Amino acid sequence: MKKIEAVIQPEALEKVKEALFDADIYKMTVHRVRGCGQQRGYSESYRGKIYQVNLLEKVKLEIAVNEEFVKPAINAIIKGARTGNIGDGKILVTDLNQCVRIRTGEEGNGAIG
Amino acid sequence: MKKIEAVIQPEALEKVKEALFDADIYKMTVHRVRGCGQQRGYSESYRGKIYQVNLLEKVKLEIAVNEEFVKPAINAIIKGARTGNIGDGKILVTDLNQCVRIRTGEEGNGAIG
Amino acid sequence: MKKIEAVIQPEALEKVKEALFDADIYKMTVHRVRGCGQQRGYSESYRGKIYQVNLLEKVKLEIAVNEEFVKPAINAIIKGARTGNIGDGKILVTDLNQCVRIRTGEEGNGAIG
Amino acid sequence: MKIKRLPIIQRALNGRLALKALCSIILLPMIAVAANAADGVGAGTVDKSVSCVAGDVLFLFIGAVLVFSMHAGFAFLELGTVRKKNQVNALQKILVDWAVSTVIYFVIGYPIARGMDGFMCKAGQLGSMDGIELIRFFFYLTFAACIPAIISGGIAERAKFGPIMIANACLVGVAYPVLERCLWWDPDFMGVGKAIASLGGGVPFTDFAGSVVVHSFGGWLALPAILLLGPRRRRYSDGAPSVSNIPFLALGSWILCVGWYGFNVVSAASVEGVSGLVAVNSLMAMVGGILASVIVSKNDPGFTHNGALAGLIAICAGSAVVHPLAAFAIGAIAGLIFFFMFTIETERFKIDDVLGVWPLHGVAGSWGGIAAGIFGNVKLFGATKDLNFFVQLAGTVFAIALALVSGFVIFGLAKFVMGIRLSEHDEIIGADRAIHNIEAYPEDVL
Amino acid sequence: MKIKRLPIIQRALNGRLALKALCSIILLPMIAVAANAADGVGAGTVDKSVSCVAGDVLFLFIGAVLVFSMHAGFAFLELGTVRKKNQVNALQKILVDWAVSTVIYFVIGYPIARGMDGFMCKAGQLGSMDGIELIRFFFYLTFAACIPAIISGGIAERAKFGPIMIANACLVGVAYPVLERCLWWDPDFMGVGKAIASLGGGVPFTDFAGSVVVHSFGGWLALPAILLLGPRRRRYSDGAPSVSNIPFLALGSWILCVGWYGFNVVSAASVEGVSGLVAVNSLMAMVGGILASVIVSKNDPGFTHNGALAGLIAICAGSAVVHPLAAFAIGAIAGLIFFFMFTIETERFKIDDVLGVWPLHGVAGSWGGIAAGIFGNVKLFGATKDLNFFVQLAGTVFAIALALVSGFVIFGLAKFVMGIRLSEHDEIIGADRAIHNIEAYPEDVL
Amino acid sequence: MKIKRLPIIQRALNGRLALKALCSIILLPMIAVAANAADGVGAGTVDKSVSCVAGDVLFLFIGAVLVFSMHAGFAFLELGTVRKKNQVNALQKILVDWAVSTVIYFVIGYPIARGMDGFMCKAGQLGSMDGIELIRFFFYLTFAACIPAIISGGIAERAKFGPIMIANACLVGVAYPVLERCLWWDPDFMGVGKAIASLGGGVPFTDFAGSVVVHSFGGWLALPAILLLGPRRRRYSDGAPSVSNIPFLALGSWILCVGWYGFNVVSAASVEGVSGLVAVNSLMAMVGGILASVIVSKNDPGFTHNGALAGLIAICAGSAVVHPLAAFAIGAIAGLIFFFMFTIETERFKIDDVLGVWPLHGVAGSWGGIAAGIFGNVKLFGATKDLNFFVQLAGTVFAIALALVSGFVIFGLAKFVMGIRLSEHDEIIGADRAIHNIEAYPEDVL
Ligand SMILES: Nc1ncnc2c1ncn2[C@@H]1O[C@H](COP(=O)(O)OP(=O)(O)O)[C@@H](O)[C@H]1O
Ligand SMILES: Nc1ncnc2c1ncn2[C@@H]1O[C@H](COP(=O)(O)OP(=O)(O)O)[C@@H](O)[C@H]1O
Ligand SMILES: Nc1ncnc2c1ncn2[C@@H]1O[C@H](COP(=O)(O)OP(=O)(O)O)[C@@H](O)[C@H]1O
Repeated sequence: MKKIEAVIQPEALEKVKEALFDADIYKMTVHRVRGCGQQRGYSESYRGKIYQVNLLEKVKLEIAVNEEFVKPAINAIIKGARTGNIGDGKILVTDLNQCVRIRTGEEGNGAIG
Repeated sequence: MKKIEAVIQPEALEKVKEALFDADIYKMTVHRVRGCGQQRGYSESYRGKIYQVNLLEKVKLEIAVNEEFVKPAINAIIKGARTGNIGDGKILVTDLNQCVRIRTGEEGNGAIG
Repeated sequence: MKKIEAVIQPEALEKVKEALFDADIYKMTVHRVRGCGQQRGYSESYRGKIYQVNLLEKVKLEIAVNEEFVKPAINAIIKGARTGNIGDGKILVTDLNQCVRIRTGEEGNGAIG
Repeated sequence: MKIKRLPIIQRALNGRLALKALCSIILLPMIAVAANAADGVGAGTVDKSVSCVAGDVLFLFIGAVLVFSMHAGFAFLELGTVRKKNQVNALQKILVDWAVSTVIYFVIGYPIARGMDGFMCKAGQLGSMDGIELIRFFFYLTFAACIPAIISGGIAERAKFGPIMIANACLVGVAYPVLERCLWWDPDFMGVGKAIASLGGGVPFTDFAGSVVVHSFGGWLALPAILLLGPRRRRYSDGAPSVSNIPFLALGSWILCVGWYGFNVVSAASVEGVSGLVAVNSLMAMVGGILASVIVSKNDPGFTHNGALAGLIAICAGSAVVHPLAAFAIGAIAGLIFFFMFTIETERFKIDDVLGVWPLHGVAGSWGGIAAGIFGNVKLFGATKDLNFFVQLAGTVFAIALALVSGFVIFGLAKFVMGIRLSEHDEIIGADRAIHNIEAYPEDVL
Repeated sequence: MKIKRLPIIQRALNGRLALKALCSIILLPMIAVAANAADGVGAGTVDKSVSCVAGDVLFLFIGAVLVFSMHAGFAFLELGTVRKKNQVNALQKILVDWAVSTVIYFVIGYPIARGMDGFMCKAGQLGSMDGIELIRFFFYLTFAACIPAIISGGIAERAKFGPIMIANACLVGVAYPVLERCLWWDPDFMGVGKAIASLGGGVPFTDFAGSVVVHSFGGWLALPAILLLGPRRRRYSDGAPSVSNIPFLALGSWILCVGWYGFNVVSAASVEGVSGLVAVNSLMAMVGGILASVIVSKNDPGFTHNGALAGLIAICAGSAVVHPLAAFAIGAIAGLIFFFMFTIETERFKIDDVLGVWPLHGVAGSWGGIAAGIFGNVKLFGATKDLNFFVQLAGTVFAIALALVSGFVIFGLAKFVMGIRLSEHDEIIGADRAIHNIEAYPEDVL
Repeated sequence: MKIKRLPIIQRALNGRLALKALCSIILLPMIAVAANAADGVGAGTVDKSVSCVAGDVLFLFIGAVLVFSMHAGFAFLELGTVRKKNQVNALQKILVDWAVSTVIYFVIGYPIARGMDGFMCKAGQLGSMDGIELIRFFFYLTFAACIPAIISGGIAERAKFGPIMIANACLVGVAYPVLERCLWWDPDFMGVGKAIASLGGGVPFTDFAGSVVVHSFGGWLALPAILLLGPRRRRYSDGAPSVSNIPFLALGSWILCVGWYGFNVVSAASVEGVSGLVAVNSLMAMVGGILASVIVSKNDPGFTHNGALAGLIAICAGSAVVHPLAAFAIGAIAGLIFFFMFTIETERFKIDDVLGVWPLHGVAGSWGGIAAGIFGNVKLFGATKDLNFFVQLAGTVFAIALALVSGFVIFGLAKFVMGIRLSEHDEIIGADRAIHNIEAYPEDVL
């Protein structure tokens, strides 16, 4: 089992969700986050005081999947989120030791979906 | 060392916290997130425009623990969060390589609690 | 590749960012979270009803790095976040299997920065 | 005021409303007016010069606008005090209750209160000489509509929309006008006013701007509703705060405070009666309420902003009579009353009165009625005239009794016939999603 | 009113404004006034006693303050309805449009509307006898400035700031005053009023407080602007909600509702004309709008709070004439109009009218103008006098036609010359960051 | 006005207040009034017919309500400008300062200002003939209470609650009334008014509605407080934005703008003096302030909404005198003053004036006082009468001097005796939690 984490542009969320649904991936957890990367920030000003905003609004998805879904999930995310512009985001994959469905207590591969 | 991540219903947070405290687990980090799973979303409407909400409010806990606390933590979470209804949530467990207490620089098992 | 997660005081964010930039680490994702640990909570009251707040405002950073940056990243975070007071926070490190840059599809070590 | 009975309206109301509220809402008036217009003639007796009337109309107009604006205050005070998932519901309740109150008070409430047959005459008559009667209706409507607005704050976050609205309509249409008539307009009505006054050797019951008639009645009406509903889910098992937005709460309180000067000062009803004393008494009572609350509550914003209201509520009755320093004392005590009674009510007796409308409007309002009997004393407290303590007490008790009876009957019936409480599921997801199908900050859904 | 032409002003305006707006803003008046002060003498004819004038000044003052406050209502109604990233922009548009409207209406708009040469005389004259004319200017300015405020709601979230501001200035400075003069002040002006009245045998066109002159005109002006702009990015491909803050939306609606009583009642323009009928008709129409909306929209807060406004918009025209029950019907129908027309406009025809200003101000306003011709009937509907349906229809159509022509010409020119739409990038990041360099809740940036 | 000394009050105030504020708050007035009621008789001289007085009472009442509402504006302007963790504190400060100001101004401030012995007579006298004096007290209280409200904005986010409140009470109770008396009511008082007028050959100092007496004084009082407090932690080392909520900021500004028409127009103090010129001058100055700010600040919402206020502040002094175009210029320059002086103050000199009250009220107010001497010129600028530049300058400088002296003495004493700054820990967690034990949006705690 793997955990996929993807940071994307907020604008892209709708499309990424669709692409994931198309790939039969229906479960995910979504965070509003702020990110800093190659994409330049911008400056704002209030009554003459200028301040730099270098943490930009992003959305982060977390998806726990069985191995066979890793590739499809990554592809779906890329499909929904790629615009070719800096700031499109990043996908990270980590190992998952265990997964438990709280409602049933079910564990492992079966619990993930 | 393991990292336990649990997505639960916001309603359940209070009880889960209590159950964890009862299990001598006092440290955690909590996120407000939105989740999508078996639980159906709902539709809202504003001035005639209907839109689907399929990302529901959830709370995510992150708990870093030493091995011997993994089972108790999972049990505590289940105890506090289970209602038997769809949407109760999920628990994920991953390996943790290292843990550092910023205040002291302490590392490893001792730093976790 | 490793994923570093650090929970710090909101006050410390500015300094931690600076310290990371100084260590040539420019990419990160930031969450507003709430944390519970050794640091005592506080109580608030509204019209006579007292309630305990034991989840305190914190900021969590996530940074994916190649191995050689793990130590510098941890040091930078400590440098920026340590005040010596309870509540300074914690750093967790986990293995990262894979990293994909959405914009280019690039994978692995090269995609991380 | 030329008065005409309009049987068509009555029949139409009975026959159709149940079936096709919407259609009748639109068609009915057309028919009714048409049927009626043909035969209405003759103006009322004119007892003031035109320019005087203009002055009074303007005066009442200013009052009506100020008190109408207070309803926005009710809306935001409730919105700020309830949890985020019930904010839209607070707004909708206040607005729709206002609308329903207008209709019912126009059709039956005001005629009952004033002992006349109604407004169903030609606009020509309504508009020229009798414009004063129309604006008076508007002004007193702004008081009548406080009844559901007060109740709304007590039963927030768990009540059904329609059943409560219907119950409120009955209260504004019948119960409140009866009280209004007994205590304000017609001492002979059912003999109540006379009986009360007889306790004080003929000194009449005085409630200048409605401490008793409006606030106390509203607050004591809310109590049965709150008891019949029961506390919100987990209100007494959970440690979570149940207030969402102090700035909106404060905004509501500010709007109420500002509008209140219309409530009190314009209650003179005629521009010649405008009185600096009433204005300054209102001010002093408000300030008394603020200071007492801020001290006793240790600077709690909820108590302080409500303390201002407590002071204003308590001074309504005696504001034309008592000395400004007495007004200060009345307000300060009202602030304390709210502080202690709210705590006792909601924490000791576990009566889940969300905004605290019973201690605020009910108890502080009753205190206001009685306080006028204490401080309304020329010799001792420098009042402008002497009021009678027992008369004030009796009038206050009468209002409480009527409130409790009407409240238990009407909300009891509503509970029995329609149910007045949201389902558990609806309460969990919040009234906003359950009833209005939307949240207060829709973009937050991601 | 003593009138003086001031050629210096005109020349100065032409010559400098384009180049150095700021300098001229400050220096110009000094020069102009100085140049002028030397030779102005002679007071206007005085036709009222001083104390009467004081009464009227006070009356218009109250009206001006109330309607001025409505502009805060416009700001918050829009702020609540747009997405968070365009909230600051909503605030800035309303405030700056107000300022620009004041200047242009002072300099040319009001003089055109009233057929006089302008205000460029000595303050001594302006202030003493003629203070009434100044406060009248203020009062009617509050109406004129509604034009950009109405348009603003339709074109929100994607329009450029400067070009729209300039287009609005033309509308407030010329188009609106021409309409105002034709339909309100001067039946002989270009023969329009006379021609319209001739359709009804001389019964003049009646628009007491501006259903047609203000609201309908504003709403129909917005339509071309909206069409020329096109819908917001993804408005019709995305499932996301596009409303950010129901409490602020409701606050805006409440402020508008309260201020509206100034809009309608003070339209009598003289304190002797103050009328309880106008106040209660406004009330009844508002309530009709609320009730119809709440029923038909299934308790939707957006429709309900706008329904109140629809009722108030529709009653402006006939509020001094129709029966209160007719007012109720007019308001209820206006509520339905808004509900259905908004849905048809934005969902069927995919015209992205953000706040729904065309159905709200345009269609409900037109309905108000026509409705006065239907319900303004003494025999059938108990009105205070008879209006003529065809006259009302013709006046309404005239306003629509003028609005469409002016709107397409002026916004068309603006689009052609300057461009009126934000770049895609700016629209994505939001007008707040793009134009104002700040977000509504700056602390949220972390 | 019948006047009676009331030694009991004085003694009571001295003896008890320190020990048991709360008890005395409630008991004191009762005793005092009782003690006093017995012997008070005799009405003041009546110099107006009853109906005239009613008109004036109504007029002052309208003004008092409008200016009272401005205090809500102060609250929300500050709430929106400070960081989220200090929003509740902003609300509480304004409300409690209002209450304290009322008490102190009633007991000593107003009597000092007007040179009379106080209000401790029977309500009968207060209410009937002398109601006008009471409402006048209320109206001028709304001005006096601006002093702490202005200061509050400058010292936000780091000041202690109690000590500042006590210092404010001294200012409202003594310092401000002395200035008010010198410049408004009594040219003979300490010879100040006469001395100033002598500079201009007897032309008296003119400050119609308080540019100098209220705003400039308040702004220059704030400066010592700000300097004695020092900047907020990290204000000059951190890159974070320090403004939380533009919509509330704008709401505050709107409320202030609307109420301001009461501030200026009702300063005529008698309905016969109501003037369209004052209203339109206020309007033009506000608009000038908006336009100058929006241009020079590149459409910044903070500057624009404060620019409107700068214009209104600057026009108070000369609004009954200058020509509307001069008013526009005065307002526009005030807008620029705020822009440049705020930047110089807070960025160059690193004086952490949170809302910018010194440049806004202090400098723009002083500009207003002086500008009246420039534009108050019949020949050159078409004013209604000639004012004298040097007189205006001298009056303005006198107010500044008095402000600086009182400010340094009183806040200096407060700092020395009680300390005026929150601990570092309290400043970090925010005044809301530290002082009020609650946050502005309590549900956000999870
Ligand atoms: N190494 C990393 N660790 C954590 N988050 C990252 C990392 N790299 C990128 N991100 C997240 O992805 C977002 C987009 O990355 P960015 O570098 O701007 O664009 P791109 O990936 O297209 O080069 C960042 O704002 C940040 O939230
Ligand atoms: N595979 C997954 N990956 C990420 N989050 C998940 C996954 N499965 C469940 N979740 C989270 O858990 C929540 C509850 O899951 P759901 O499927 O609705 O209920 P249940 O687990 O009872 O079947 C979801 O809203 C989502 O936030
Ligand atoms: N074992 C843990 N699991 C998850 N989060 C933790 C853990 N330990 C600490 N944290 C996070 O770090 C924050 C600071 O920890 P705390 O114990 O208060 O201080 P310190 O680390 O200085 O002893 C907590 O509020 C919590 O968010």
